[in-house]
Amino acid sequence: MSIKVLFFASLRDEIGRGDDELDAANINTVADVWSAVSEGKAMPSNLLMAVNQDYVNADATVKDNDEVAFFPPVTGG
Amino acid sequence: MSIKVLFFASLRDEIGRGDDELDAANINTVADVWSAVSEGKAMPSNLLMAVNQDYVNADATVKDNDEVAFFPPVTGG
Amino acid sequence: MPKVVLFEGAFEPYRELMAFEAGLVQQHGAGQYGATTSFVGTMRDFNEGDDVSAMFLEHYAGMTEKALEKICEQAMADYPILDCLILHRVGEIKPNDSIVLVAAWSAHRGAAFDAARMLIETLKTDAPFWKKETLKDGARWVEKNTDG
Amino acid sequence: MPKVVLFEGAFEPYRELMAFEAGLVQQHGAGQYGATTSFVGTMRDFNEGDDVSAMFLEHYAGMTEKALEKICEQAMADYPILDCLILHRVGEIKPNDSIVLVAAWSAHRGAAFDAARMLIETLKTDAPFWKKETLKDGARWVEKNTDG
Repeated sequence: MSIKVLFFASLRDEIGRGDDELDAANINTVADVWSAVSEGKAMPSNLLMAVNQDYVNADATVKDNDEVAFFPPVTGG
Repeated sequence: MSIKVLFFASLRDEIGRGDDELDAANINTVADVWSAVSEGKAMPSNLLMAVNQDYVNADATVKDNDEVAFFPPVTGG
Repeated sequence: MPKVVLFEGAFEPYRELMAFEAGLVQQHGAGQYGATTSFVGTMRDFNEGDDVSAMFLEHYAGMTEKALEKICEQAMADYPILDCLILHRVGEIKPNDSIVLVAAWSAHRGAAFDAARMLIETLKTDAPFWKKETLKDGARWVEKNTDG
Repeated sequence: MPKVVLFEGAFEPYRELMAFEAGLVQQHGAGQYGATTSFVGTMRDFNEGDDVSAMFLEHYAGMTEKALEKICEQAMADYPILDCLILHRVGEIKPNDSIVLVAAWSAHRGAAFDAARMLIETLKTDAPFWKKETLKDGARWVEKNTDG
């Protein structure tokens, strides 16, 4: 399964990159994606997540070719 | 005592004039002014009153050369 | 410094706001406010279920300006705002004409919203203006404002 | 129809508002709204006690526009408003630059105020934007917005 993963703002700085192409088996949920890309880092409690540009929870399912994004609380306006 | 009296909007239409020069003795309060100019008409419960362009109550005192205004609820904005 | 203006003819509320804001920046320097809330009241062509083709806005010259200035002072005292502005039309007006603009500038949005709301609500109860609507078959005084 | 625009360079919020409003009158006819509330967020040169000389506004191209459009749809569903507008700056910005405008048009002022407030509050929690401030000695991500 191929997943495009995006990181924004301070999380991108922490993770050390802005995007990732995840190509792995055994990926069912957004939480699985996080585990696969975060090198063991616990999921921050205020982390925001989106699949194909819609907000979701960590237990949302992902499928092949989805775009999954992780980012910190937003600070626009 | 000489008092300038003003009426606005629907009240002016009802009273039949926009202003009055009141020249009378025994005038102590705004209520007295109303009695002297309204030809026995009872004071409307929602009547607004001003002396020298500041809102007052009916029992506010008036003095020589004051400008007293009576008007209905305001509807600007 | 708060400003109050009555207009006897049509006025463009946002152009006036922009001009006032330019003065604000000149007076206080750039970057001093983060939030501006403005409200513009525009003449509708309907009210209470009737078509309204024109309106006359009567005021009490002298007291009206004084009342608006007091409302600005009260807003400056009650909210942490940098400045505020009230513009109001008087005389004969047509549908789609601007009637009123109120605006408040603050560091944060809460105060800007609260102050702008207070400005228009207080204007609606305290400022000596009276609307007379022209209908198809005559004219009528508006007896009270709609609730905010 | 609600409109959402992201600007990569400086924009003049009230000129954009006036242009949108002209389209509104053309679309619906004159006299259809009586109340417009707008909020403009402007970059301050101070935050959390520090001087801020510049700011970078990051966004998530695609999702940001989608999130703003959803906020507009929600406002149109939740309040009796005729229309609404959201404009937001992205990229490098300087003190006194406009960051955001939200505006709502309605028959009455209550709905216009409530909808404008909802637009900016929801934008502040839901729209993917992140501010990075340039200070004298480095840069920092803004961690959370101030309360409304």
